[in-house]
Amino acid sequence: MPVKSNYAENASPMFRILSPRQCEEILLAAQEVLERTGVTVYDEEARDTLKKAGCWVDDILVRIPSAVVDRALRSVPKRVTLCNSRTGSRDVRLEGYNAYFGTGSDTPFTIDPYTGKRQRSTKQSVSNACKVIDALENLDFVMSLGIVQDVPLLISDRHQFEAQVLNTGKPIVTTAHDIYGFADIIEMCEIIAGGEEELRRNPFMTLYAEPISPLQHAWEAASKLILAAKKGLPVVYTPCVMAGGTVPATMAGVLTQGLAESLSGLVINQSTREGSPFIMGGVFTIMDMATTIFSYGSPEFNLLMSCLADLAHYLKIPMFGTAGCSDSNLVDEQAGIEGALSIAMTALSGPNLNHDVGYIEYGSTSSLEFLTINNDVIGMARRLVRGIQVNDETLALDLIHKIGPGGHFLCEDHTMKHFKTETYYPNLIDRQRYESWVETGSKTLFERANEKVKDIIENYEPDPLPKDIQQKIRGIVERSEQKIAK
Amino acid sequence: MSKSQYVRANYQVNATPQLKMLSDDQCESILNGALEVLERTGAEIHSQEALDVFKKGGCWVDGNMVRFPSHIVEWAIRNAPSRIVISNQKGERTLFLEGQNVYYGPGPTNTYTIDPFTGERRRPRKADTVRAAKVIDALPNISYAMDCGTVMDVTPTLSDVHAFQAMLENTNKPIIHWGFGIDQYQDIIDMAAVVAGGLEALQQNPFILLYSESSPPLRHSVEAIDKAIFAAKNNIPIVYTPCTFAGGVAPATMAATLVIAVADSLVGLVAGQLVRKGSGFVMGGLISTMDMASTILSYGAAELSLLSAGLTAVARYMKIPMFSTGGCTDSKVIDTQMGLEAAFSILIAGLSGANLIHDCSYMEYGATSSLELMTMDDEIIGMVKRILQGVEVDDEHLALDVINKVGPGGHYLAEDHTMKHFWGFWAPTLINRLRYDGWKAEGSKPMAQRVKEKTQDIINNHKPEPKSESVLAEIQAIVDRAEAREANKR
Amino acid sequence: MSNYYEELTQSIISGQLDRVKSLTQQAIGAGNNPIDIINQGLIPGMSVVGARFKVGKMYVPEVLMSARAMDAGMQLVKPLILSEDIPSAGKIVIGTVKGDLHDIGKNLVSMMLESAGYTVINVGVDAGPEKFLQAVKEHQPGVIGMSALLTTTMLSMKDTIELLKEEGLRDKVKVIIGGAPISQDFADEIGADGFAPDAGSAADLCKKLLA
Amino acid sequence: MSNYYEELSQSIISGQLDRVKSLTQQAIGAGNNPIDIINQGLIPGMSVVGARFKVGKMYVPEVLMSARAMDAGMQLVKPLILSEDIPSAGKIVIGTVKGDLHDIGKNLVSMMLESAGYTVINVGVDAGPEKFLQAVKEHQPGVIGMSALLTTTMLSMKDTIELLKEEGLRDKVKVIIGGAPISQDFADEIGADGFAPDAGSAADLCKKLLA
Repeated sequence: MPVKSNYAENASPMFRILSPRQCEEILLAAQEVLERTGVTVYDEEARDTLKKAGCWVDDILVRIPSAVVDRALRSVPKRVTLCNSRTGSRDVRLEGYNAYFGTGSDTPFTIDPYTGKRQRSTKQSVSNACKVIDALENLDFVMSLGIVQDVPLLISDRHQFEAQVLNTGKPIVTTAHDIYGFADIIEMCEIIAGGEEELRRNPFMTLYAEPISPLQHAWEAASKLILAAKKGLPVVYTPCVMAGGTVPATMAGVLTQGLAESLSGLVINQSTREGSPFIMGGVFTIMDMATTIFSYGSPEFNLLMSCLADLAHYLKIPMFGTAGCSDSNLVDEQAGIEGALSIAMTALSGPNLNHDVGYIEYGSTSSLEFLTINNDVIGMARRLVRGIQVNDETLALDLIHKIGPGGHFLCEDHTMKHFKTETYYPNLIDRQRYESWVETGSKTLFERANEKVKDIIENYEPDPLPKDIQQKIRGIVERSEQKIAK
Repeated sequence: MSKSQYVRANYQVNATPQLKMLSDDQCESILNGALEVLERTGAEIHSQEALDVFKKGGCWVDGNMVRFPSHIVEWAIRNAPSRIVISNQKGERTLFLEGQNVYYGPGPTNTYTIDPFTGERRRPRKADTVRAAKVIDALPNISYAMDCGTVMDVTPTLSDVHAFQAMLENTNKPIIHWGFGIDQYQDIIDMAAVVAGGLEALQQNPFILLYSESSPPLRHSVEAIDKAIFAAKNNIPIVYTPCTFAGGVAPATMAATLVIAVADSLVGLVAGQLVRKGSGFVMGGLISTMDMASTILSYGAAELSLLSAGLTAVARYMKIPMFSTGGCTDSKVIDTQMGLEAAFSILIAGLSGANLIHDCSYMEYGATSSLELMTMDDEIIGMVKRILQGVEVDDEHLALDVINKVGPGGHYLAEDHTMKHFWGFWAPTLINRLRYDGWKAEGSKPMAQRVKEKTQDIINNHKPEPKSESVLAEIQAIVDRAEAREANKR
Repeated sequence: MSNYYEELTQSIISGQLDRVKSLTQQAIGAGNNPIDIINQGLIPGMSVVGARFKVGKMYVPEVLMSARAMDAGMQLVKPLILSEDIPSAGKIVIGTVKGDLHDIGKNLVSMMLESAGYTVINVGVDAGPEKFLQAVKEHQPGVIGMSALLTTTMLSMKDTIELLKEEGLRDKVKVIIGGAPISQDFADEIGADGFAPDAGSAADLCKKLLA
Repeated sequence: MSNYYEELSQSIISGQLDRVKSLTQQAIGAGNNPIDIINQGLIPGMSVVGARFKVGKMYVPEVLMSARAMDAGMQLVKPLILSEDIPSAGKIVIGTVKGDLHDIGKNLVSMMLESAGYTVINVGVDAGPEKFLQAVKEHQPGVIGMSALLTTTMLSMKDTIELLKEEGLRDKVKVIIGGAPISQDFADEIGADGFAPDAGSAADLCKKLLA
């Protein structure tokens, strides 16, 4: 067999929107924004830290010289690993072009799979969601898929975390109202991990925080960045910007200002403690100028997400992306279209930690059916990204010769060996013949998804946490309840 | 000095997104694989005329088995034009099949169609192709016509001729059309020549592409290969498209499936080039996987997109225009599956840079056509075209001065810069972004309902630019001539 | 004599600031009644804009360009009228609630209200019950509007309503609320007078409440 | 004494050709009745495979691997039995109709029928009415199956049925049809006995017709 030389292979499809020079141009522009325009920081400790790091602080306005940004870019780790809380297995490696998918957290509403009604999310709905996520093979991490609202709202973040960690072992990206909530959640995680150091070495949780666009770091956000750095725990910092509203209407302007917001968060984080794990985010989209919504389904949203992934790869910072979501008010054809476009683009671009799978209604409502459907779409996208292997075994010229014109390959060992790995078999996507489909009840994809969701809720049991640990977590939740009661 | 007054040196930009499924080396490997198969294994050819052409051209003919020396195939690849320009029916040059220009359109020959008014799944009639042509004519992102179903309420062997007449009468967009055999192809060319103002005008400025389909693996029926020869003789470009599915008529590995598809396409190419050097040839492509549970040829699988993008890469490597597939689904109803499968394949086919992407009307793994799906696809194509435009990075678009003016905590809604540029946001027509309460107030319509209403509205109200009475009469005369001929045959 | 009203209206609709300025100037020069210039020239233009926006025929930036043009016209006419004669659809106090820095939704509502002819007093972000109370006392608005993006901060809306009750001002002013986590249910629960799901409907809501 | 039947069935299900061969050899060597080997070892395995395929628990290549293993077992047992004693579910003639070179669907049906225990006579592609007639005369099958992929070629199915009528053989044989453009309506229209939408149901259909 001949040996090939100088043979370049696309082991997976190569997909880029921005060239490296375009990435550099946007980075430089973002640095110019930080040095010239600056950001407002509403947390005093953060301002002090920034001042010490060499930033120009004038009341709450902080301007960041480029050298300070450069230093933060050098010190931030280019990889973060998240593990399973039950097994400790390091499943989610946020590095390079690895793309993992999970849900989002901040939907006030959810669709009840039993009644079909849109209702406020509850602790039970979040528990159900986490079970479903735990059961789906293409979902890699968890966000609550709803804001728990049937508990005292000021400490709902503790309840929300409890509901999540009891019902899934997958890594959790958690929200917290403020650093006090965050501290309680960290305490819960340390109990589960078996100590502060154990959690730091093998984190199964990362905190989610976001600046307020344009160019503002609220007290909650900045203080979370600092606490995460002090604790040595990873933090996701993700500007949510809308072109024409909180950022310029041009895509390059969106990327520039959004990146400036991320980088200023990075500087707060790295100035507190160099080398602390940081995951750069961004939900970058347009404001729909007819309805004023923050669009979760527009083509610009997909385009910007892929561009941001190019930037994150250029900067070598792990990236928090967005996919599998829709502006549609129900799970219909539009939801299918928008979910598929965003998942395909995301899988091709390779941002690392991709959230909001299962969002409908421009992020106001969650749907477990949509989540379950997107589990299949992620499977399709992953098949696409595995690409085409070209070698003697896969070219199969001898087999083609053996079968010759007019034959078929169904009965060949080669087929038997490869058909399952070369082809992705979805769970819910229907490929029956028409007659069989009619025979099995002429069900739409949504109906099949609804059945599967109910089946998981009723019959699937995630790995439980040990009883004593469950009790300790309960204790922390109750403690916070007592605090606000006073 | 304002930054915009200097030029950037060494500034390389991606003017559009860049998707490369296969490296050039991989493309060459697949092409070499196909050349080896053609030289070693060969193809079974069921037409005497084609066998003669191949023999005369230097191929090795043994009975109906033909083996193709690689140099002849490579000669054919070199001689095939790298660009073909297709006009609309008014003679305006419309489809530039070259480079990575992308055009979308519907598909042919479904055996059922969904009536957009009654929802009934039934056999297609001539009136359905009339409706299809109107919808095609009205939709801005559908760039050419195909028949959207085999018309079954006419003389069976003239369903192609009748469908062509229905399309000529109801749209002025370019047409890609099939035919049962050479007689029908002649009818079609004659009708097209009437519209174009003569055969020569049609040849110089074709608005039709003929369509032929072989039976993989490596088998070419009389109809398939004779059509390739007929097209070359008449100097009308042809789409030659084997329908190759992994695990069934090709090995289960993607690379081998590409090898068979390329080899089968090249058989058609060699036939055409031997008849007339430089005759227009578009390489096909329906390429997917056989679902091993239901045995269907999947129109929604990830592998359809994967293989189509792979085949497009090889076509591009050979500099031959490419006919690919997208906008189709295995779903039997208008549902979420239809939306997601159509979107997935439209996106990947677009990113792959295939010139003609067909089947934006195929549901139920191709058995049934749906005008509603075509209408929905038109919207998806709009979204994907926005993605294909990519991102501009320059001072105007970086907008640093605007960012500085607005500063922390402000907003951009009332800026001139926003007013100037927000028009670049893609504007949805069927995609709905109303807030929940507004959507409810408008009747809580799912997209399927909005699609149905738009499709019905087009059929009821769209008036395609009519052709002259004399042209229509001449076309009718050709249809009558064909009817007489077929009656004689029986 | 041309009264310029039709042209003014058209220029408002197309958002041509300079043209509105020069037409208003000409209308004043030609001796038209300043109040007529507002009521028959400027306001009809904005009414068309509002109606078009509602049915999706105009987009937000266009509406704001029209509003800007209208404002420029108003600035020229205002000095000629006694301030109590200046037509206003009503006064509205608006702000984002305590603990919340999210600005854009509230600003959008504010601009939509202004363009519908209301006088808007914007109390900014992070506005606690006292801030709203003070504004009510100072400006005596017909409506106060509160915005919140977070489920935690939305609770503060209730506090504002309670404080207004305590001060005996609750029946003097209508309270409307909005923002991502807000719904009609929540408005009913805390005793607000109305909920507006978006900026366009906020103006309609105010019109209804002040009718 | 082990009779190997259970293991044989399992090996058929998992499609292990070599294992089926050696187990069949051993079962023969151990003195089992050859017909029992078929009826209690080989066929039960294939029945499980057929059932699993139907509910989507097995895929086509796996079914065909099982069929191949079964066939290997049969080849070892057959010489030991009088040919008329060899269990067969029945004889079926199958082909793609005149003008049609599409092979794969017909071949798939053919393999599914074989794996269900039928003896299949495959007359290939481009088979006109005469070819089917001749096969019927020669093999006296219980069923003939015709496949077509094109709307033009499907018309030839009717010609075959007419020819069988003319020859007085129509009531001696059941006619089933299939292929992409075929439907139950069309089967009724041309007077066929049945329509099978896919390869799996073709076997079921034959079973029903031959019962």
